[in-house]
Amino acid sequence: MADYTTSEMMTVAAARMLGNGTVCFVGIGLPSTAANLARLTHAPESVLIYESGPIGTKPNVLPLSIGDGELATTADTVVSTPEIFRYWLQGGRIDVGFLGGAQIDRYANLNTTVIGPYDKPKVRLPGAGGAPEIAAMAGEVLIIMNQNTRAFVDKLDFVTTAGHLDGGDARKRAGLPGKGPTAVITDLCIMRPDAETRELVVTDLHPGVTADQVREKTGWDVRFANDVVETMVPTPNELTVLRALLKRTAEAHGSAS
Amino acid sequence: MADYTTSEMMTVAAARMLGNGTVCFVGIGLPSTAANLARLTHAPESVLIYESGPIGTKPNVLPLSIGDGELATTADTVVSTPEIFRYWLQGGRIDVGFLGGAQIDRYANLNTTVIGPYDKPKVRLPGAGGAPEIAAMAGEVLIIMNQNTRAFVDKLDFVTTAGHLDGGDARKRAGLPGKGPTAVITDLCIMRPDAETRELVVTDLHPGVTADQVREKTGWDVRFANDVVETMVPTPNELTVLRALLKRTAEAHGSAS
Amino acid sequence: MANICTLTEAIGEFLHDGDTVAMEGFTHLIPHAAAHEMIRQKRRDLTLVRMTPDLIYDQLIGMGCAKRLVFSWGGNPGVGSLHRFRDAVEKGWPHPLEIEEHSHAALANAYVAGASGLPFAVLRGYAGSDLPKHNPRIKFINCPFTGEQLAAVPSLRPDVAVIHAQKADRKGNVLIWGIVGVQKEAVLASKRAIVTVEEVVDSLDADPNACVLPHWVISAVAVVPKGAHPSYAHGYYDRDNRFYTAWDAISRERDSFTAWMERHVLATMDWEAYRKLLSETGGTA
Amino acid sequence: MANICTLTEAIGEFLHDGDTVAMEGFTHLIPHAAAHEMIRQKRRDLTLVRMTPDLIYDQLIGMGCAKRLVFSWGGNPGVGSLHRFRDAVEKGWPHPLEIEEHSHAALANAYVAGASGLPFAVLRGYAGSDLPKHNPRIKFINCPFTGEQLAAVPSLRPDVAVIHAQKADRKGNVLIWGIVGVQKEAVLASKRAIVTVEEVVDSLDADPNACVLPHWVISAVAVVPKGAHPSYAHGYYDRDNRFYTAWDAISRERDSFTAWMERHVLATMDWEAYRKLLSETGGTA
Repeated sequence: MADYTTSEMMTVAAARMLGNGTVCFVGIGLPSTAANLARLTHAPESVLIYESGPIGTKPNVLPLSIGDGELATTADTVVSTPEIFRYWLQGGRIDVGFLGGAQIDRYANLNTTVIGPYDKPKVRLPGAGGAPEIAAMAGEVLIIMNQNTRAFVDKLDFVTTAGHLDGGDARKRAGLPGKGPTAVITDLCIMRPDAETRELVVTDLHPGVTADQVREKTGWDVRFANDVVETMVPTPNELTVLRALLKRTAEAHGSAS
Repeated sequence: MADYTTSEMMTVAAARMLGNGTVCFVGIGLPSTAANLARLTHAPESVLIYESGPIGTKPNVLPLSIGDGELATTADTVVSTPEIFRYWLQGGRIDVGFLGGAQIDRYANLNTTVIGPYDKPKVRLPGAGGAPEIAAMAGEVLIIMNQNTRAFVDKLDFVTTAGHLDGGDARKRAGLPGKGPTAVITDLCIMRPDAETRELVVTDLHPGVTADQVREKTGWDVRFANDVVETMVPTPNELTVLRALLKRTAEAHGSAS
Repeated sequence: MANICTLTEAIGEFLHDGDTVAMEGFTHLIPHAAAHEMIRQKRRDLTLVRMTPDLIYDQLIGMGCAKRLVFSWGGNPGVGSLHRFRDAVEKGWPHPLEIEEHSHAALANAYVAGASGLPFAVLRGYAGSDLPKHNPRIKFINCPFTGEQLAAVPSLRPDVAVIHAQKADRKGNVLIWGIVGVQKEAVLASKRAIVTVEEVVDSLDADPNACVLPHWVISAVAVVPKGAHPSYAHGYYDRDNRFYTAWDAISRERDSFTAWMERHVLATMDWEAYRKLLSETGGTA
Repeated sequence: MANICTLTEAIGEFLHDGDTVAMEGFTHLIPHAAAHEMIRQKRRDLTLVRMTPDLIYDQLIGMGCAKRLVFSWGGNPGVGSLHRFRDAVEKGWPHPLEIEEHSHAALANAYVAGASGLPFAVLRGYAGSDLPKHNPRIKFINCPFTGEQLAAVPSLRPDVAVIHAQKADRKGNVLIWGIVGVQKEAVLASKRAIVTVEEVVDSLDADPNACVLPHWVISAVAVVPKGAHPSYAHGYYDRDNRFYTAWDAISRERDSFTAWMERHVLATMDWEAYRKLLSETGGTA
């Protein structure tokens, strides 16, 4: 039955979260794939912004880096990186921040800095990049990540990027303007913050995925909504567009000199 | 003998103050005439910057406004007005600020705000414009003004723009980075601040001008240097270039629709 | 997508009595047509923000639209005084005008701070000037690292920005070039933005790093050819220096000013009718 | 006028041991040739500033040029880890590396503040993040008007900025276009600036509002074709994504890294010789 991969399901499910006309600040990698799939299917008027400077970019192939030339060539305009962070992100012009992460906790806080102590790290991760301010300033935040117990952990060694902090109205008390993470899309399911506690709750299971599978891949005692729904399978059109996009991308980047 | 006007003498004397290669922030009016005369004579490599955004502009005719199209067309680049004030002026990239003014006192402080009390002005002048920060940040400041007792006054009703404040090291104490005014060029003479007191002292008299004439046109008991020199008369080349510039300018602006 | 409509509709829908309005353009691209429409629609109690009030605010002030003025240099560039501005400040005609006075550097920084979503701007400014004594919205703060003293001003967050630009595409993306002034910052600092343009084109054909304002930050775009006159639009028409000179005489006395505005602005239906009248009467009179 | 000279001369004259150096380029126009020359000339004790350390700083760190790193995202874009950066931070090889870690927004603002002659930058940043706990150069201040809490970071004022650009004219005016990143700010924040370019031309033929750096803010311009490789120069050549992937294997172990650098950088006389060797050995190996 399932003529699609779990990765395709994740990307399609994430893409569907982006409304048409949305102004989206896009992280590189999985978020970029999902945002462009949205643009190429149900959300042609969505406005994609990358931190390197392109505004309203419509890349024909996915960028490998955050500043690929394709992003500039197909943009409505390209501004400087300071301007992106100052006028567009901090200026409150972004509806949705679309992020990935190395580690996440039950309140959708993200760690991309270190595993182990900061001053004596076991693993030094890349660091913050644009994430802390994207997650702070965007109207809402979508997070896309592969689900496993190394990534979905009970306690972060380091909070790089605030999600809902320790829950409740902690985010508001910390002075964070945006609503914060409203969904985490994985290869298994979709989680959303509880209205009160802001703890992530599984609301959608991808077709064929069981609650136990999600529990096994989550580093905390994960909660499920009372009315968990099954994610709609990818439509033929979604799969066709996604696969063509990835094929074009592989061809373009493979042949780069 | 004098086949030039006092106004031409003033402009020529002011132009000579600009060294070749100098980066000059130019005020509109008399400073702009003098700076462009310098550029068209002995200082072809001077870099003229106007607060409207043009950098390295080489106008063929003088601008009537601070933002004439001619300034943009002939510039090396045109940046935004905030960038001019932030990166170029406040960033410490300006050698010389070239200003005019409505009123000046013996310490080369300028008033362009009000005659009379601020809240009940007898005459409301245009205001500060760029002057306070130009005079603060430029390496040094040149001031060009017609000399009379309404303009050269004993006490300013309002200090819009700090020159040497109340003299001595007052400028330094107020945290003003640049050296401040180093010369005031008028239709009668050139004044420069005393090395100690920073009070303006007449150092050059234009040909045919007497000390008494200067005293009559100055609202304070003006001091003279021990070795006052006579300004060199305008050279034929200076006059030819200046007159051609003003002629081109009148023709261009007269015919504008 | 920006709403492409008439100027009458744009002002009617997006600019209201009591608004704080920033109409920018640094001698270039001054949105004069929009100001006329505000006068026709009898907007009142506006807080007008502009680095250089210029003829555009002289007209709005003289016609009683303004309650308050935030500015940094109020003259008729290359000519002399703004008589209506002076009359309002010196004699309170047609009614008293509150003023908040800054330097160019401070207002430029205040727009940047507004566009950047910050509550205030920091600058090296105002040292030794009397302006801070008369403007409580200029304060001094210390750098938390070096202790240095710096000036601070509140950011500008107007209700509406109004600008004129060379062109827009059919989606409402706007291109400005030449002397770009502080327009991008004014638009991004404001809640709403009205843009008049010389023309609407299929494609902007802009340089990748040109000054383009995307359609989704703009409330309305109205096509108003020559809409910046007597200011200019680079690539379209020159500054009408004769009009600036003529304005000195028109605006010097209350009566002559009022008569001119009634005949040229209130009695004309729109900018096109005004431009027609102007050409018939020799450009200014 | 900027000094137009060889890269060897530019690095020799304007970039010294112990300097704070900002080499910028946001995946586009990364000045790799200049970094090689710094390695050849054995610069030591540098404080390296860069939003994304990338391969360029991985090489400098692994070759022992860096004492300190100021950064905000240290990965191999699209590939994974920077192994030399990690080895220095995790194991102190070739020697310990001090780090000062920020977010992109903070570093971008710190460059802006540096270019603006301010001692610090203000931003809405770091709220809820653990970064301020580990970086004493992040503080919080209050708006003097609203009382709101905002983050503050010291401005960046490097000794030298090093960038790569598409072209310069014969006076040394430099044009950058496409993804312009933070290069203008890095140059204007720095005391000196070294620019490598793809070519020198008679005229830049730039748009009036293009990103042009005038010659008098630049210390030296050196013509280095393909000087950004494996990064790209828009309009000249594409990003060499295969090199980024290959770097993962080259740099993973100390021995393979050192051998590669010795053969490709230390044993070649300049960038042209390096590029020749690279083409002979199949691009990466």
